[in-house]
Amino acid sequence: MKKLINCPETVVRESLAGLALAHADLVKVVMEPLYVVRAGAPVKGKVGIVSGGGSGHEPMHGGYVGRGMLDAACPGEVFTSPTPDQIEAATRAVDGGAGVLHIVKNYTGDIMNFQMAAELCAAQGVEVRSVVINDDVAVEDSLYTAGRRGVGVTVLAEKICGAAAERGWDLARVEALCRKVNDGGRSMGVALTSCTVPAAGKPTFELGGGEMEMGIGIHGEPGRRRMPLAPAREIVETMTVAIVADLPFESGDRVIAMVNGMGATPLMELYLVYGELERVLGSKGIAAARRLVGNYMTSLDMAGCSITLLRADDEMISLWDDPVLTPGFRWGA
Amino acid sequence: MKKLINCPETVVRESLAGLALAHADLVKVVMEPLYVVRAGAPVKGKVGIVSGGGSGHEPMHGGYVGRGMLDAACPGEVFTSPTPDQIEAATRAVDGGAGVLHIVKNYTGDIMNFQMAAELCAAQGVEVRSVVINDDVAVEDSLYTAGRRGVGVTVLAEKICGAAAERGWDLARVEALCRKVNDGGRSMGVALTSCTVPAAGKPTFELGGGEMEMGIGIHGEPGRRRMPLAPAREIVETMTVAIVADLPFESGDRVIAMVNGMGATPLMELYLVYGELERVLGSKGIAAARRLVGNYMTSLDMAGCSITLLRADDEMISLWDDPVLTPGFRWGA
Amino acid sequence: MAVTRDHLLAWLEALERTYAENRSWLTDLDAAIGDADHGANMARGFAAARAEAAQNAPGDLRGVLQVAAASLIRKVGGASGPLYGTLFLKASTACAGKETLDAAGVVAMFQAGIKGIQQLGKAAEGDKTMLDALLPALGAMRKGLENGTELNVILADATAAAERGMLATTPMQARKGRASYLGPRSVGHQDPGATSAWLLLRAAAETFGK
Amino acid sequence: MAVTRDHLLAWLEALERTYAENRSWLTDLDAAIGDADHGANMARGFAAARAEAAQNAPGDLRGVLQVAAASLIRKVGGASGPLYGTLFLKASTACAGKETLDAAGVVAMFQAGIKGIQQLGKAAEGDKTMLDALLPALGAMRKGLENGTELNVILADATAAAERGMLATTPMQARKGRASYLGPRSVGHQDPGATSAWLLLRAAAETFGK
Ligand SMILES: Nc1ncnc2c1ncn2[C@@H]1O[C@H](COP(=O)(O)OP(=O)(O)O)[C@@H](O)[C@H]1O
Ligand SMILES: Nc1ncnc2c1ncn2[C@@H]1O[C@H](COP(=O)(O)OP(=O)(O)O)[C@@H](O)[C@H]1O
Ligand SMILES: [Mg+2]
Ligand SMILES: [Mg+2]
Ligand SMILES: [Mg+2]
Ligand SMILES: [Mg+2]
Repeated sequence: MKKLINCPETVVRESLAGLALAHADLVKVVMEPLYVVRAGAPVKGKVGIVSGGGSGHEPMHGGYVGRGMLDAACPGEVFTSPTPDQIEAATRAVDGGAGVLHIVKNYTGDIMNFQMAAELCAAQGVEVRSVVINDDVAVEDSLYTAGRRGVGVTVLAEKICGAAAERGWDLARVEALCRKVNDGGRSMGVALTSCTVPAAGKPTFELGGGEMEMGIGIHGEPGRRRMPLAPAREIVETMTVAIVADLPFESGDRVIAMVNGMGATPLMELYLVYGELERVLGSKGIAAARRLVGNYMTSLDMAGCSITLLRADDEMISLWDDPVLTPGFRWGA
Repeated sequence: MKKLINCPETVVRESLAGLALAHADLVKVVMEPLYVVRAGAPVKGKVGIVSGGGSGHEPMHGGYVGRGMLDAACPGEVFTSPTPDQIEAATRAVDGGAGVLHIVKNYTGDIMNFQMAAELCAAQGVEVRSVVINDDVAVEDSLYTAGRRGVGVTVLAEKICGAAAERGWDLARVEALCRKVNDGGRSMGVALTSCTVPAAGKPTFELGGGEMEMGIGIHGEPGRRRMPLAPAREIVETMTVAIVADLPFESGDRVIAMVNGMGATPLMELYLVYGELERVLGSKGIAAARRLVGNYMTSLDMAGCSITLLRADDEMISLWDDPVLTPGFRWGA
Repeated sequence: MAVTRDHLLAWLEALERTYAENRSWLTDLDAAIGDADHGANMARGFAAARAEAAQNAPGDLRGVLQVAAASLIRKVGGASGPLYGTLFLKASTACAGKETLDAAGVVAMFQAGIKGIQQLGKAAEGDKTMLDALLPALGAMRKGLENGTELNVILADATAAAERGMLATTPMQARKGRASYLGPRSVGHQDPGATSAWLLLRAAAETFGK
Repeated sequence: MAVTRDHLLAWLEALERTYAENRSWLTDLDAAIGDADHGANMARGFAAARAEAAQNAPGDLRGVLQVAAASLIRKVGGASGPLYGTLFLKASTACAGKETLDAAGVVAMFQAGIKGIQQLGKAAEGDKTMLDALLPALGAMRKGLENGTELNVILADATAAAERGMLATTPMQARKGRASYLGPRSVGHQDPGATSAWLLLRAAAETFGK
């Protein structure tokens, strides 16, 4: 394992300490229990937005804390959901009296820990609503699975709901918006290499020089299928067709399109992928109204990318364009 | 070689086509000869800023084209400086009548190609000044080398000089500022892995599981020394001490500090490195006035990072804070 | 022979040791069909549970299990944190007011804990989870109790049943948890949680008998 | 025996073939002490130079070399683009007004080109660059001319001198170009540019003789 770290046990906290130093104007990091909170929280009268999950997906979630996005983020150990006490403390720290929305990715551990925290908060009179994100088309949603993973749409939901809360929307309305975003968004990912969990010390899976894993999530788990490595054009075609067919997206739709790097894939490749994506979208009459190309939701040092499409109406787009000031997203401010 | 590309011969242009689609509001990409130009260039009466170099360092340089930074960037093939005709065309396209500054990294090829282009421009009555960036402390500057490589300071110089040009400074003043930035900035890099040039198809060098290359540049060239892999704390200490001693930076100095990822190192590690950097700076009485942590000047899919420090006065810091609106840097706009 | 507060503390010590020793095995199992953190999660959680119970636990059985539950819930995270935390939490309530546990008391304790995992995780036998080790173990305990078997034999039988259940997860296709994302690719791998559950029972058999 | 426009075109064809064949060798040499692009640069540049010269070159010797120079400068980039581009550009001026080249004309052509590289790159013999192959070759040409040796022998000797010079770069520590960043670590590797320079002369010897 080759990483710029000191030791696996301390990597999460040491990285967050660096985040706090690098962005002292935007966020504060509380160490016991561990959470990242917007500077100046709670914002009186504003709905609080809290998310969280295992670490190793940076900039998600800590990098999305700040004005116009998250009020707090709860980082667990690498790939391990945070614990109820972290979530409870973060939720109470950002409650400005208008209640708090939990944006939860659909993983058994995340669901259970956020659930326990929500009950603890309710017992103390903090109103909490939870929305579960489950946008990964690679997982069939059936009685025979834990349902679909929450992936790329999480980032878009955090931005859009954060803007709505900043505008003063009430909890019920922000919650409804978050469900709408989840309903209109779909994602799929591909891996060219595995990633290495620091505490494990070796790659989670082995992949031959000519192979790729199609349909991976963000935790280094193997995907749905192992396939021979193909040109970017074919890979993007495969992913986009699956995403478009699933919702389905239709000719005339406007979308927010994200090409997300898994951590070790350079921007040069991600822009090339974006070019291929627009080509496929164009052939289907789908227009990209807004675009994101970069590392937004990573899987440690995995090489690969994911594509996320969100069907967006004028309201979503105007919320998207609202000012945001966080370590990871910054515009209009 | 595992990359999200179609073929090595077309990767540079296909990636730039994606950049153009993803940021059509900010930049235009001209294909023959190849350059990236700010939307709406030339800006009448404004000094034009042009940079360029081999590709494979994204977001540098194309990602820094836009308001408040570069007017144009000339991308060569991967790790190969651009050609005079590209640079000449880009320079003429952004000349708003106030002359054009070439920001050139100190590599034999870059120097010669920019030099040839500058002569072609001068012959056509375009006033061009060139500043060579050479900030890499890993290379001893002597008669027995081609001098120091231009690395991280290039990014800072492009931002600061871009802001000055936007403010309406004249060419001589922007040129002097650029030299001042170069004189006050130093960098050093470390690699945990090699990178793979698409046209070469295999890693440029082999590195054992327990080894690192200290003092690398941004072209996958081996560094000054091969050393056993060490904890991040020691690596950062080594690099920072070398950087600080070289200028030298002194107690009481205020700096713009950049921790730059080489392409395959995740943000989690870069923030951890930043935390270690501030610790070392603090122990030397050096204060980080502004900070950058992320992938700003990469070396394809190399794992590793570089540290850049720039001694900054109030004027530089206020220029740093000026609005910038490019694919890679965006604030205040 | 009865289970005392010291037995529970000894059990927690044994668990800390067991999960430290089997950490990389559990992580490898989780790497195959999950996210390669189960070993680290269990080792971290039971190191904390053991330490906090030894320091802060009140004098009664219930207090020891409550403290252990709280530290598992606070220190583990993931799916296994709430699930094992619930096992100890429900187990603690089953011990309310008791100074020692006879065979019936021990079985009641495990029954409450395992039912708690069922309620929280909504998994059934055959879903390829820890329950595929825990439910057969519970069945063996109940049977032993009916037949009036003595405690250390009951626990030995339960451990054997858990081991069979653990091995039986290999051919299963996961229907719960992360492994279910793999669909058919989850077949052919032993479930990490079922494995940590077997280790949990084995440690109980080894310590409660003494 | 005299060198005609067709000989120059044949030389460019030979160079396109040579650099395509030796592309990965040149890249491997550059990977060791540079940035692994020299093979791609030379192959790309001479494919373009050959094609453009064949299509667009005017009828005289100078025109062929000018077109080749222009496409090298436009298509190669890096250090080798301007350097080899200059070699052809200066060579072209040395051919001004000539229909064919005798031995003296060929030597004058190479002399002008090699001097051009010296002026542009400011490297001296021993700096571990292409000049360590080119300068000995030029020396051999001059000597041959004094002794009245005939052209294909002159070119054969020059190629042999270039090869010795190329091999002599291995123990050198680079003082120019990218390799100089490595300091002592540049010792023990053959210089890629000296290698492409030897190939350039070898192709001339093979084509001008015919
Ligand atoms: N719904 C559930 N009910 C019971 N056990 C479950 C459930 N979901 C997952 N598990 C168990 O949890 C184990 C994984 O635990 P762990 O790796 O620590 O958490 P995570 O899956 O969040 O990384 C699985 O092997 C499985 O036995
Ligand atoms: N100043 C110089 N004078 C002459 N030749 C040089 C000089 N600098 C570099 N070279 C030659 O250029 C070769 C490298 O060419 P190439 O790899 O194509 O360009 P780059 O170094 O820009 O990647 C070196 O092997 C060396 O022979
Ligand atoms: Mg996990
Ligand atoms: Mg090069
Ligand atoms: Mg796991
Ligand atoms: Mg080179």
